[in-house]
Amino acid sequence: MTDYFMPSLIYFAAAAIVPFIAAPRLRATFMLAVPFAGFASFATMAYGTYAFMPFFDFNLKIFRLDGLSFIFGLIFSIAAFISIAFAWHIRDRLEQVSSLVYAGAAIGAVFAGDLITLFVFWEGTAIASALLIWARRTPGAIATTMRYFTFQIASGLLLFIGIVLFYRDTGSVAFQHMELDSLGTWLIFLAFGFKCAFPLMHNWLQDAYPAATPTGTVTLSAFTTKLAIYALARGFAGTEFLIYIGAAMSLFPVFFAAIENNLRRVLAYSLNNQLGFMVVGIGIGTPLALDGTVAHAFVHVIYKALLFMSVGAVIYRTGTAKVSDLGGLWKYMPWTMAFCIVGSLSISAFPLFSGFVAKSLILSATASSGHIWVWMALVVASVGVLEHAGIKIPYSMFFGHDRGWKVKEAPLPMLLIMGFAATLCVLIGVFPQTLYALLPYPVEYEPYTADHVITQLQMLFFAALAFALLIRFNIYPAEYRSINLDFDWVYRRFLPNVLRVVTHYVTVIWRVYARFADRRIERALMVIYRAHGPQGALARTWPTGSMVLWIAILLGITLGLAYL
Amino acid sequence: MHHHLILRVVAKLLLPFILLYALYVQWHGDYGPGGGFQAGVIFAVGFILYALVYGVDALVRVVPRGVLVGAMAVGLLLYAGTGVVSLFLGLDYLDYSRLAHDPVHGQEWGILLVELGVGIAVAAAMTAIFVAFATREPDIDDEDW
Amino acid sequence: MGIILVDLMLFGFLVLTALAIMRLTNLFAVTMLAGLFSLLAAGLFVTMDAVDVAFTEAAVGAGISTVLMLSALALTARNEKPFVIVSRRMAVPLICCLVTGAALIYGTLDMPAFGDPDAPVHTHVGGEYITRVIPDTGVPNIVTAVLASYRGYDTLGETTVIFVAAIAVLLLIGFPRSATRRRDEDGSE
Amino acid sequence: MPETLPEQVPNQLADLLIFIGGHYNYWMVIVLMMIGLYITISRGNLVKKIVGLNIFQTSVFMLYISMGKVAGGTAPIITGNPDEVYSNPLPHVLILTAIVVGISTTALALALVVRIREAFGTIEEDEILTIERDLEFPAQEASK
Amino acid sequence: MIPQAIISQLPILQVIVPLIAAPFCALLGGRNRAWALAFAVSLVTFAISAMLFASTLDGTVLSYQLGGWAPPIGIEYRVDALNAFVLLIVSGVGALTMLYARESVAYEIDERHHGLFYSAFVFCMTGLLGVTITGDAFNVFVFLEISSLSTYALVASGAKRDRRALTAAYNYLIMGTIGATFFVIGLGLLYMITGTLNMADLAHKLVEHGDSRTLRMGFAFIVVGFGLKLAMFPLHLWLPNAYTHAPSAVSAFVSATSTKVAVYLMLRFLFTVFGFSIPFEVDVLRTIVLPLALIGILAGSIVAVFQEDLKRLLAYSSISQIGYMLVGITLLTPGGLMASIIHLFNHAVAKAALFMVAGAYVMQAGTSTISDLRGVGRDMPFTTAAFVVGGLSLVGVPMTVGFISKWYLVQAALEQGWWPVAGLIVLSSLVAFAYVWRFVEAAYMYPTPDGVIRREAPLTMLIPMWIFAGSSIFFGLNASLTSAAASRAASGLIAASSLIWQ
Amino acid sequence: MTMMLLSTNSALFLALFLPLSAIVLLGALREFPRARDVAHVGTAVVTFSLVLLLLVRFLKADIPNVFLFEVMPGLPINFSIEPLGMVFALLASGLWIFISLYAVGYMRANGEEHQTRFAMFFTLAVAAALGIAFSANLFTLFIYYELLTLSTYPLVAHKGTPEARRGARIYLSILLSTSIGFFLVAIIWTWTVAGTLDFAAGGILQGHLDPGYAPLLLALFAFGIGKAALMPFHRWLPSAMVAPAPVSALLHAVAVVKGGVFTLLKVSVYIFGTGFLSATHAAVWLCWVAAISIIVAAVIAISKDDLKARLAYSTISQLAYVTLGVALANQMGMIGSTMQIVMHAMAKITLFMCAGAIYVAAHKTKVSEMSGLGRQMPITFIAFFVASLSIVGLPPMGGAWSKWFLLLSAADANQIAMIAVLGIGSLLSIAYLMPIPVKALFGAVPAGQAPSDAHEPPLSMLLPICATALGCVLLFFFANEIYGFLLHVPLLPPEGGLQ
Repeated sequence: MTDYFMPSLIYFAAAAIVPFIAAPRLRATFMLAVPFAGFASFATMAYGTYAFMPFFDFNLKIFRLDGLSFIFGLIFSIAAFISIAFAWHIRDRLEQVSSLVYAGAAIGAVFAGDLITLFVFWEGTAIASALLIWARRTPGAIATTMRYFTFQIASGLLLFIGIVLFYRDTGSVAFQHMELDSLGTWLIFLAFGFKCAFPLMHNWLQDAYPAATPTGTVTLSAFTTKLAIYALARGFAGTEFLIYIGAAMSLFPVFFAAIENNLRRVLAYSLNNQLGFMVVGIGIGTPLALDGTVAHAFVHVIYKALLFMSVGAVIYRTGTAKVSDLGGLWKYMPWTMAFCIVGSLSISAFPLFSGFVAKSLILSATASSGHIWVWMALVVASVGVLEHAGIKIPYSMFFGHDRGWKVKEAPLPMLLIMGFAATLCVLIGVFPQTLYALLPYPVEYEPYTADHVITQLQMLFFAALAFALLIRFNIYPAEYRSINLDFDWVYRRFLPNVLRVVTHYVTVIWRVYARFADRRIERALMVIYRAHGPQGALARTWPTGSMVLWIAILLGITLGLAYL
Repeated sequence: MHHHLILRVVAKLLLPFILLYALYVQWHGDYGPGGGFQAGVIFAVGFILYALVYGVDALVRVVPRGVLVGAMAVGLLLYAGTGVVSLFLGLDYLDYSRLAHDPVHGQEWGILLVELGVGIAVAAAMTAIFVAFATREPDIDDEDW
Repeated sequence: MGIILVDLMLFGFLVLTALAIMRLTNLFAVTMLAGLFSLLAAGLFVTMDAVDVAFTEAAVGAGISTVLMLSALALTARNEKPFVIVSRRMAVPLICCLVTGAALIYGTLDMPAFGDPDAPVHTHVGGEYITRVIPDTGVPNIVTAVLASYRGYDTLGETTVIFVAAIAVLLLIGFPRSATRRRDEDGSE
Repeated sequence: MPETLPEQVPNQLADLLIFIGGHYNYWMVIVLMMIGLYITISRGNLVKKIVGLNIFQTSVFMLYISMGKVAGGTAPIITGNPDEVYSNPLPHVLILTAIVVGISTTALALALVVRIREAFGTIEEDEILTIERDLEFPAQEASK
Repeated sequence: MIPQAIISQLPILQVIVPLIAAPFCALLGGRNRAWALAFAVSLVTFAISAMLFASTLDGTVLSYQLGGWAPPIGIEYRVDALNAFVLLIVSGVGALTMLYARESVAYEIDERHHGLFYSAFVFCMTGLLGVTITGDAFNVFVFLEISSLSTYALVASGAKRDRRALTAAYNYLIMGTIGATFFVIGLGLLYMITGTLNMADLAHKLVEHGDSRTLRMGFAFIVVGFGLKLAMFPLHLWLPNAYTHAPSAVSAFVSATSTKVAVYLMLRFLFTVFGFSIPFEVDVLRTIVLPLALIGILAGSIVAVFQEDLKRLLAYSSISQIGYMLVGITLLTPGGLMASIIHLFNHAVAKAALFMVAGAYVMQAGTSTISDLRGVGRDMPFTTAAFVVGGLSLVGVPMTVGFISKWYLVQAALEQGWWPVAGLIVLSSLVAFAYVWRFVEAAYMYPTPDGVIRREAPLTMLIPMWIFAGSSIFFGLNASLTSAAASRAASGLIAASSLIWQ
Repeated sequence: MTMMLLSTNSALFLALFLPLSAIVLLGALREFPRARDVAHVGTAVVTFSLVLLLLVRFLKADIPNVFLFEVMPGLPINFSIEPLGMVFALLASGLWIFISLYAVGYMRANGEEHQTRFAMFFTLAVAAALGIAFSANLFTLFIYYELLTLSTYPLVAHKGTPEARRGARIYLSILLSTSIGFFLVAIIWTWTVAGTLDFAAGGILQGHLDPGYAPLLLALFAFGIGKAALMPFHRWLPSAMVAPAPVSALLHAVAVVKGGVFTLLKVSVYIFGTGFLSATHAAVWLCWVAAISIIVAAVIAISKDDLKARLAYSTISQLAYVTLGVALANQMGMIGSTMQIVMHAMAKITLFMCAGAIYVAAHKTKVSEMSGLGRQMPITFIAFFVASLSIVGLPPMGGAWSKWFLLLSAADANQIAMIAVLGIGSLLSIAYLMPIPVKALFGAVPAGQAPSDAHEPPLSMLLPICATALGCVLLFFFANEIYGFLLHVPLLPPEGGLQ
């Protein structure tokens, strides 16, 4: 096969063309068409592997279309469309190019049939996403992104090394189901985990996402982590270990999200929490669970984008996303408020909203596989989601304390795309079977059973009640200007410090050594000079007698030798 | 130096005998102690005596420097030439065997010739060396001594 | 036995002369003593049957070299700088000489005895000259025969040496020094 | 000479004496040689060095001549007496050559001394060395 | 073609042609007449040695009986690959230096001295040739003195430029005479126990004689005597001043030949005469000569680094280079000997070129002080380029003959397992680079001092120095001739000695 | 086609000696700067086409052998072609085109003196690099190695200031002392035990060298090839930073350090033989030395504020990758090392040309002063960014593949620690390299610093920069070809059969 076609090429080609389109609107329009073209390119294709490329010793499969990759391709296309549309007003070519490349790389990774290709696009998403954040061009963003970038590259490196070891163990680089039975697969697993923001590896997310431009954040939220979910689903479905990781992932951000001041960080934590559900689904690994994961990923991309967009719209108007600075915007940005609430309801898995139809799948799969404690944890986590994402975000932005903002409604293009996303949320919530039909495994599942709905509603109401009480008694820990440090101090403070200290000591030792060596050499030279210099003993003109002394010494030694 | 009349007379008388003795030593070298070198030295001593008594300038007048160098060269070349002659006679260098009708006589001839060369060279060389020293103006006056 | 006594006496005088040369600072006296040393050496050579050598040594050592030395002294200095006895300056050369002497004496220990007719010196080439000199050359003075014929080439070298010495001396001091001196002293002192 | 020693002397002593008798000559020569060498190297006067060198060389000549001596021999001039023992002529020849070389060296050395005296105004080695050092390192002289 | 009669007489012609010509030089006097004769004679000499070299390269040993007397009785000339090689070096250097001398001597020596000067020059060459070619031990002494005496005079004639030449010559004379006398003493001891003076016969008799204290001391004295002549490390004190203050042509000639001839003598005596028939000889070599040579290599180079005067720098470098040859000898292997012999050649060629360059500077710039020669590379490009080539050869940079010799030397040391020796050799090459580079940097990287005008050296000086520089490159590129000669010579030496026990 | 008329042997001969004769031409054109510069670039182009011709012939298994003469019995000066040399020759002659063009622009823009001398020695250096590439035996290689050292000295000292002279002296003294002190000894040792110095498949030492001595001999080689800048013999590289930027690019990318590691590679492949090395575990220590070099140099690079110094330490760190590949002693290591040579050359040449461009355009040398400069010279800094990514080893830059093979090699050699080192090295390289373009492109001009009026450098400098930056990307896609080519490197002696 010499046919190297793959959908991501469309994005790359577009990225190459975009900078040269001078007219801003034309450019934006052109970009908007790209996701459609991208989707169209593979939508009608039959499942199978298309582009082979002989490289080194192996045959790369750079375009593999099957159920899993198809749906993720679709997800990413939608995400690309949403984020591009939301960025309609953006004129920065760098941001535009990098978002295209980013989306393209993510799609490329999804269709990668082998680990090498995966790695290439994996790193591609890292570089492109970093550029996207750098494009904000603030000193803070630069520093943050250096960390983010390093983290992403580290993930890529782990993947790379894992691939190498895996290749050496198995002789294959095919991207298929793997067992955690060797260093190589563990490294690959870890690499995925990094990107997926496993607990203790998650902080890059909270660190970087809020640092990007408002539009950039929307883009970021869609691809990187979902790509990791895809990779885990592809490679490590049914790995029991993942269930516990997922459970922990879904639980711990709840508390951080509750105390977090920056709304984008709140959303980032919530992202974490949502990913936890998916990871659990992957860990269970039954078709139902995997479908749940995929479905969740699908809907999550949309509602999380919706939430980020609403926050982004607020930032666009107010310039801040801090709980302590916001409140009472409902009067001025009603549409935004409305879409935000739709997003909140979705993420909280309110029945008739998209979150419900997806999360139920996972919860059911968890329950049916007998992981009762995990199920409990997920339920508690759901409560937490409602707490921070479902209520805190809309409440703190649009209600709560009125901080005296007098702003305009978000611009129309933003509202349009938010509306589009909100509509999707509702549509999916109402007609779940459409979504289910797209899932890789055929499922017979009906979310709207009384049992499901009632359980969910009870839970939601109790959560809402709790939030109300907490607010009422001023116990809810909000509105403090604070940056919460959790594990991220390790890389924010600890690792840079370690690096700084190591650098310092290495350079100091180095310098001391160099100076020591220099001084030694200098001193040795002095000694040599004293003896050999123009006036040194060895270079002086000696009276004739002294040479006879040497003769005598020589003869003396000879004499000694003769005696011996 | 000029007022030592007795010295000058004695020296004048002695000189021929010294030179004669030198010649004796030169030619008698085959049979007794002595030979070209000793003869040359004695010959030179004769000249030196002359110089001591009559002054170096007188000696230089008698035998100019060029003559001395020439004589040195003649002596050396006489020696070396003898060897070259034997080369031309088809023999190895300094092989005197064919200088006369039979090898033994040839040897005698050869020895005589080379001894003569040595004598001339040595006499001239020694005189030349002495002349070189003696004609050098003293750097220091007699009072400094 | 008598020879030994004469030998010893000569050696004694030689040593004394040498020591005197060492001690004296008047260079004229030193020159004279050096001549005396040569004369004594010539005497020693005679006792050891080396008449030709003795003759030469007398002529050269006591004659020419004294004359040259004196002429040189006339151009340089009469006295040696008073010799300061500093033990270190004395000791080092002394040790040098002792070591060198010791080495030499060590070397003599395996030598054939003095005058031993069976020494290799006499049995090999030396003896051969004595037997064949008359038939080969007809010259009774073996020394002359060896000098001019058997080892005539050495003597050519010897003549060349003296020639070279004369050339060298002429090169160094053979010409009036006025010109030379001016140049020597240019820019110095 | 060995054969003149009394027979009753114990063998060891006799051997020793014979040995000494056979070698004293060399040793005396060596003593002379060392005196010559000593003069050469210990004295700073250039002329005296030459004198020392002469003594050194003359002593070496004696060593050679000693080698050539045959007990009971005569000078190597053929007398016609077939029983005559002659001393070895070869060392004599060598030494004749060596003497010439010696006088040549002396002459040259003296000529050099004369020139040195003219150039440096002294014939003492240490003074010359000082002058030379000042020539080579003029800065040091200035600082002195 | 040359008649056979002459070919059979080549060995003696080698020496007596210059010997006979030399007195004529003295008679001819100045205005280039003496020079012309000397030059012509040196060319003839070179031709003769070339013929000798060609006829001995295949391993033939030519024996020539002087006076027609068979060897132990008479004096013998003996030419094998080794001394033919050395003869070639001596006469080659002689011929080219003579060409070079024309301008240089005209500048440095009064014209009225020219006749005597060239006469001494030719005698010096005669002496060296005579020493090299002879097979008789005492004859070595005689000719050694011819060359030495003339060298003293030649060195002293540098007094016109610097009066220190006189003391240098005097010191050289005293030390040289002591050295020669030591040799005579040593030879006397050997004569005492063998009764012969012919080298081949000596070797034979010494083996018969076996070990004895006399032999040991004879060995020691001869080694020390030659050590003095070849400027073995602590016995080198005469060398720096002599080479520095001698007239340029003399420096070039003497530095390139006289120590080489002394090294040759050392080789000849050690191997042909002594032949290592007793272990003591090896002990002396290994415990005394080797360490000294190594110290000399290093110390000589380091001292050279700090020298201000170019000629003095070169002189100290000679001491170090001689160390290499000695190390090669003490290895006592064919490889080591080969290295020594090639290095002998290398050093002769390179040093001749370098001293010629220094002489050209003296003539054109009036100085040989490095700091005064700054920027000279631009004013005298060809001269300085010759220096670079010669210097690189001294260092042993590849494509120069110096590399070849060091290659063999290190290889020989490694074969013996003498790691530290190999290391030191290499280390001192680096030091050598330092001193060469010091000058090169001054010559090229610094600007010319103000008001200094220097012109390129005349052609008669450039040609010989470039022939040397060129040949050090040529033989560095194509070492087959030199290594063939050296290996032939080395195997000859080894075969003559009784190094079987090794 | 005139090219067809050339026999392969004469093409090789021409490739070797055409640059040498061009030196004369350059010298003759001293008075005509324009013609001289055209001649300089033209020589580069012609030489590169000759090398390309050789490549074509080589791929047809037409292997030339040029024999010049024999220096010593058994030690000829001769040249031949094998895959590694071909790669290096292509690299050196190819990059020469860019760097010569760039040098012309740089020297003119900077108004440097002695441009003719510069061009002459520059050409000589590349000629020496080609000699290294095509040497058929270690001896020939050594000669060219030394020639390279000597020819670059005037380039390093080009400015003629005392500082430049000092730097050049250190440069020269370290390179010479290691090469003579260790390398030459190692060569002679090899010659002594093996009796030959020809590069031969599978090495020449097996069966001749006591395996116990193999580490020692390897040490002599590894440290003796000072151009490989293995710590602690790396100091010449930072010292040589006094040189003008084109020279730095030449040193770091085209000829010198590449010549060094290439030599090391050749020694390991054709002298020791990877089989011998790995069987005797002689190179394990070298892994660790390389590892330390990688880490320490990278850490030091982080602490350097001077751009060229930082790049210099980066080179030291990156070169140690090559050494590591050599030390791992297997086929993948060899391939990885070669790839690293190629990839690093392309990236480093870009970086140095950018550094020179920054100096010419803005007269800035300190990293801390470059913040915000990217606005004025975006193309330069984008190129810098691309090259940095390649150094780090990210797709789609060529640098990724060299890391891939090195990792494979470490995996093959079961050196997990080395895998970690490679990873850490990459991360450190982000730390020292990435902030530079990022801050320049996205950062603000530091407070208190007047916004500079810098602009992009002249076209003759910008073009090569863009070309090599593009090259970094292209290499990513053409790595497969290089890999396929390198598979032909014979690692086993002929009787054992090819791979």
